Amino acid sequence: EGKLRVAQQFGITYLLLNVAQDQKLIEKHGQKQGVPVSVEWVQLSGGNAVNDALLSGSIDVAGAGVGPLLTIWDRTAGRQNVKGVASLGNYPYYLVSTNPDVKTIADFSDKDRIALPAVTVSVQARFLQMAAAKRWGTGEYARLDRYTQTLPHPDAAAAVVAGRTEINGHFATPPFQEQELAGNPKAHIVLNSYDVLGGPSSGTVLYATEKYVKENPKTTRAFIDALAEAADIATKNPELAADAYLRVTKAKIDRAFLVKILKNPQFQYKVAPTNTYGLAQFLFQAGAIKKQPATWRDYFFDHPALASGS
Amino acid sequence: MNVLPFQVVPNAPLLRAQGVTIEYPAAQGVVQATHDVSFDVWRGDRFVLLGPSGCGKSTLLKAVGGFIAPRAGSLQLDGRDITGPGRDRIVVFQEFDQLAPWKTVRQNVMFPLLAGKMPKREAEARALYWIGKVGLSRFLDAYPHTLSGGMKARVAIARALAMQPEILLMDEPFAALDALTRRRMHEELQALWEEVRFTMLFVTHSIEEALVVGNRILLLSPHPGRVRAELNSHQFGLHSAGGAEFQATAGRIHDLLFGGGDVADEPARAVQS
Amino acid sequence: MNVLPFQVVPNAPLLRAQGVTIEYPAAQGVVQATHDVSFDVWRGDRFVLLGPSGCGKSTLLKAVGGFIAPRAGSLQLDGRDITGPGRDRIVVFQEFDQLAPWKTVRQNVMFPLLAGKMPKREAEARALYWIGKVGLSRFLDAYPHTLSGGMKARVAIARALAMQPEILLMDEPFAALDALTRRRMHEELQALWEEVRFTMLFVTHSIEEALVVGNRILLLSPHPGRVRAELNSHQFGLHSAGGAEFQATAGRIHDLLFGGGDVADEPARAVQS
Amino acid sequence: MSAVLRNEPPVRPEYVLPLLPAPADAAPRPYPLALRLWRSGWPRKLVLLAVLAIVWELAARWAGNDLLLPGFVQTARALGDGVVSGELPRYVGVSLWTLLQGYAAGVVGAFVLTTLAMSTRIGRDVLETLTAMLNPLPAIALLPLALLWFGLGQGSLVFVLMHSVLWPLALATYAGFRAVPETLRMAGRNYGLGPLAIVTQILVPAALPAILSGLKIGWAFAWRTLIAAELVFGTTSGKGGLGWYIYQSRNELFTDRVFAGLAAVIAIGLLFEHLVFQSVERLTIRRWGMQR
Amino acid sequence: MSAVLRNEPPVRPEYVLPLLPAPADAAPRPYPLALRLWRSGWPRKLVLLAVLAIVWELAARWAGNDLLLPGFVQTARALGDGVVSGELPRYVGVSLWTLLQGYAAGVVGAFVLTTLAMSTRIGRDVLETLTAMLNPLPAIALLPLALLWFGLGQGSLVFVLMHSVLWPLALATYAGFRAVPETLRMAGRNYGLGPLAIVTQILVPAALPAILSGLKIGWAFAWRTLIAAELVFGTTSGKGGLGWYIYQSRNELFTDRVFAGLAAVIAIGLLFEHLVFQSVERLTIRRWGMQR
Ligand SMILES: Nc1ncnc2c1ncn2[C@@H]1O[C@H](COP(=O)(O)OP(=O)(O)OP(=O)(O)O)[C@@H](O)[C@H]1O
Ligand SMILES: Nc1ncnc2c1ncn2[C@@H]1O[C@H](COP(=O)(O)OP(=O)(O)OP(=O)(O)O)[C@@H](O)[C@H]1O
Ligand SMILES: [Mg+2]
Ligand SMILES: [Mg+2]
Repeated sequence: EGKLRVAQQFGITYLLLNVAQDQKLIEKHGQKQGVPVSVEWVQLSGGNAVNDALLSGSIDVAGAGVGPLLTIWDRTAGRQNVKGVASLGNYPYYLVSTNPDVKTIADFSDKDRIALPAVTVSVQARFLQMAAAKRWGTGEYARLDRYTQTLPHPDAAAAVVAGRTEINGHFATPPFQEQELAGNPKAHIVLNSYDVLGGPSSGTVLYATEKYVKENPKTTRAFIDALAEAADIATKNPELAADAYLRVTKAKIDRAFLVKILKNPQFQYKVAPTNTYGLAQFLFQAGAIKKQPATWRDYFFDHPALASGS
Repeated sequence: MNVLPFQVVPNAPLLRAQGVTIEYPAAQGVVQATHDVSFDVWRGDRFVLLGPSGCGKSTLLKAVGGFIAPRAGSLQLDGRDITGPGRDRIVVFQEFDQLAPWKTVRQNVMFPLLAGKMPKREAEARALYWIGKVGLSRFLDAYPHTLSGGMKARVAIARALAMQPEILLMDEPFAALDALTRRRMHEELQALWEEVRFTMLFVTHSIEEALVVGNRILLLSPHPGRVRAELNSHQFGLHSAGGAEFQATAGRIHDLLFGGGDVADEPARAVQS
Repeated sequence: MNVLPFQVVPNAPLLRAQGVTIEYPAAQGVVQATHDVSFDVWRGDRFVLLGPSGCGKSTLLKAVGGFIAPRAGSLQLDGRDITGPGRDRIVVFQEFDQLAPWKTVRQNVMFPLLAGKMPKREAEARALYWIGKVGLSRFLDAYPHTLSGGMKARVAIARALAMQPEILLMDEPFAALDALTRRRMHEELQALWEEVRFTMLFVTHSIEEALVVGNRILLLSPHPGRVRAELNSHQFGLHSAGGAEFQATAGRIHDLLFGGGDVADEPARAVQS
Repeated sequence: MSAVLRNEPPVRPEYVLPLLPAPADAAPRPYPLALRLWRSGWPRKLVLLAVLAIVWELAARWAGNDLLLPGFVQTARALGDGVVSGELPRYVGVSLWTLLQGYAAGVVGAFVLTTLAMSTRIGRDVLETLTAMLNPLPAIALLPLALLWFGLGQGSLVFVLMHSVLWPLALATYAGFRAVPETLRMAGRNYGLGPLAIVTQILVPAALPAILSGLKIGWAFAWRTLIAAELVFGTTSGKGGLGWYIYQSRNELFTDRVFAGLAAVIAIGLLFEHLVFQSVERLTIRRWGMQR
Repeated sequence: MSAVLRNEPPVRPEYVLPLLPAPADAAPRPYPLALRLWRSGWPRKLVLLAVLAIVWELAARWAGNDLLLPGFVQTARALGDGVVSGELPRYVGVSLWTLLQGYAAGVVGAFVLTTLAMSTRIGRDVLETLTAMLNPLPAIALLPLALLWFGLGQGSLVFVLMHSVLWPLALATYAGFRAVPETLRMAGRNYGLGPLAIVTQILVPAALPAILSGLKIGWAFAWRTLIAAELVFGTTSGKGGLGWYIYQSRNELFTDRVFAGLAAVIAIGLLFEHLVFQSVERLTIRRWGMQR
């Protein structure tokens, strides 16, 4: 009890953690629960490093995409029993293209190269597959895979903004997608992840081992409460959240631009997971996970703040 | 530095080679370097190995040094088999690259002394003395790569002599030296021997040098080296070079080596000197 | 292989060294290897450089070979300055490591022939001939590291002779050879010279060898090498070694080199041979 | 020295022996089979590998965390599955082909650079400066360049591989060249070899020990880079290599497959070391007496 | 051969010269300052660096794509800003300290391994097998082990750095040791040096050219690994190094800062090459005539 090591990755999707850190919300809610909490913030890059750190006990709570959560939940069932602790909000992922001929995903051809953080396995790749499955039928889910290309977000964004390379599409994440749309007049949205999933959906989540949650119920609770308050702040006061983000990450991004992104009406700051079950089912159908979750609660720990999840 | 300091057995040879056959592995087969070589070296001997090029002199010397194990036969020092190299048998190799290129002349000579735990000052004094004796005082702090061939050879000689070993194994140490320098080396060697009475095994290809330097000479046949004869030369000293007996013995050795019996692998032309 | 085949000027020397001073840079200062050395070598000469160890013989030879540029003075071949090495001047170096370790004896001897675009068969035939002449026919396919010191030297000699160069530069080529092998080498050299009439610059530290092999001898003083004398020895041949005139000349050279004037850097002991 | 030594050695009678006929050089007598096998190194190394495998298995059991560190048995099973299904060999094939291209490019580049460095002073400056500058750069630094010049896929991968082979090999080769004995170099110049011939016919064989160690290092780093780079870019879906296999398995937390992929790398490394490098060593520098 | 040559050389008169006094060896006459400077290499290399910078700038302008490839000027500005703000030096300090620890660990490990390999046959098998097996492994293979043993942070980084230095250095050193001339080795054994003394007093200096090239390669790969590993092992509360700086700048699409970070790596590489490695070379192997 009282000790919490949180790993986060880079990006705006971890905004709630930044706000909680900046405003010392976890310490505050720990006090409320009667445990003094000392938090250690670790920055890692990549879901794999986060998973390894979690499994080796180097960190207690990990932040990553919904995809990795489902995978690790599937693989640790009966062992560490990793499950979700909270969501970090709903953010739309855009598939951006600079090819004027591409209006929908049906227009992709051999002339197009869609950059993904990792082909076939990243959450963006899964969304693309879901879109394909929706359009052409479940059996055709891999139809667009051959236009995809592994490339880290920053390099893909640079390529899309600058043109001049074969990369003319990118299934991105905030803030890269906004930068692309702002930086290249030809860039336009071809696909929105909300459309694929039929509404707003959680992108990034936090997860932990069963052991930690069981042994540290109060700390966990304080943590989730703190995140809920952070979500509140971000919703009501995006400027404050932007400042917190800038202070914590020491990022050099332009503040006005950041505030504009954060005010995107499609962004929803909340800790309850939203619309994750669809992805889970798809992953099961695609064979990426072996266990079929009956409901989203299978892969999230119980907590009152998550009650409204889906 | 003594081997068995109090067990000196003056009635037995110090070094005893019995039926020594040494072979090198090679791609096509083994190359026999020496075949069934036996000889005894007594304490205080200046024992010369003499024979044509490629007859296995260096090989024998390295075997005594403990670097090569004979394929057959035994090599015994003071009654015990030679199993490896040791500080009691200091070797001057035939090759020029026996000096450490990263040490100056002075450091090269001091190196084995220091390795034997001699105090630094004493080692330095001794090194200076012997470097002077070989005429390289001006090149104390020169690195080997800046020395001429003969100068490198002299450093190696100084290094060995400075050790004052009980047994000195020298492989054509004076081959690269001019007449005067070589003569000076002979004198130094003689003087040191008078003083310390070390035992020496000396390889040379010069009959005159063998007679001057040695007291006993082992003649080896051409490849593979077999014993041809063992002769005395204690009667000749530094100053006998011109004498008639000296010339006669030199001639005899020449004939033994090159005149009769087996010949070198190429038909030798008649020797007419 | 001829230098200027049709412009032979028999009235001028082939190689002309004028006031050659060669220095090596060293940490403490420059080391003068030779100082103001002048000599002329005529076509067909067997010109010997003779001098004590470290007097700059190898250095001079390397300068003629084109590997070292003199600090002062000029080195001219057929009237033109020597600017670099070339196939017209084949060098036998003093060091044992002049053989390519990755080539067998045969390949080592063939190497420079092939480098000169000689057809392979001819090169091979020539190599075999010369390897036979130096008595290594049994070791045709041996790698240098399996040869004795003298055998390595003989391979280098065979390689140079097989080239039949117009100018042969040899640095103590026979130092590691026994009396008989050395004599055989002298004979081969003589025979080849009779046939081809090449020009030879020959470094040795043996007065006898200088008299036997050379027709003209340049005596150099101890370090740094300066010209002491230039003497004729064309009157001596392979068979003169024992004669009285030979002995007298040898004695005279000995005195010139070591007897008077400047002495070596260590006070030389009286020479009493 | 004890006084006894002051005694003159005894004067012994002389003797002359009739010269025995020279024995013919024999063919090497073979050692007993068991000893020969042991000395050849294979059995010793197999024992060593077995010991390593056991240590690994024990360490894994002790850690008890097979998502992080699967044991030898589990990995072997995954490897077996991968090989049987033909999946792993296909990935290995793709990777190996890319690797060989990048390796060859690096070797050629190193050869050109060091040849220039040995022939001209400016070449030398270029080599020294470029290696010191570019060698420490990670592959990500080259990514933008690679994208601009080669686009996606094979070309970029080969470029990055070349970067990882070129510099260490050039460094090792250059050091080897500069340590070649002066006499050998002079002999080569004496025979009228031009700068290129000096390099190919004198420097390369004389520096072969250094070059071979550079080649080994380059080989290893090419693998490291390939595994890392296949993840970062150059994978169009479905056509990935071993790095992709490892990455994908890792993403899906099939750690045993990750280790199976790495085991494949190790196996290829051992094979190459023994079949290629050690054979080359035996046929060249060991045979030439340039290496013990 | 033309018939003229058949003529005997003319018989010339003999002569004997009085012996001139030996001139005293002079101190080296200094070359003119300009020539000396030029020969020292610095100005040549500076010119070279300037040329490289210009080429870079031109390439960048031609590409006209400063998100992918910022030019020299832009990078220099970003570098200047980073240095002035004190941000970059801090990152460099953190990275350098980690790097030196990992490098030292790798050097010690390589020394131990090669010493064992030179003393015992089993040590030799171990070295040959381990390098062939582990050298090609990318750092991710070590990640689980590192995390299990050292957790996140410094310890793991040092471990991974050691992995990247140890094997290439061991390979280069081992090759160097084995190429030491037999005579030198025999001389050492003759003087009664034990196995360890043989290594430290004979093999190490005699193999120094190879060891130095191994150290250079190890140094470069330590940097590469550090930049890559700092991302994976992350930072705790803002204590990141240069790798983290580069990663973060990259994520924010400040490509000029990415290149500024890389330029810092290059600058450190050049500094080390010239201040450390080349000085060591000048004071040792070049002075000893073991390298041209
Ligand atoms: N390392 C080796 N490997 C194989 N054979 C060798 C090796 N060293 C020497 N030999 C062979 O052994 C024989 C004797 O060599 P050794 O060096 O003992 O001759 P040597 O009497 O010293 O001759 P030299 O007077 O020419 O130095 C030679 O035939 C040589 O070919
Ligand atoms: N590479 C070098 N660097 C510096 N000094 C050198 C170098 N080579 C030779 N010397 C010096 O030049 C002088 C002459 O050397 P050289 O090799 O020409 O002598 P040499 O006459 O051939 O002697 P030897 O008969 O002993 O071979 C020596 O004093 C030596 O110290
Ligand atoms: Mg010998
Ligand atoms: Mg010389």
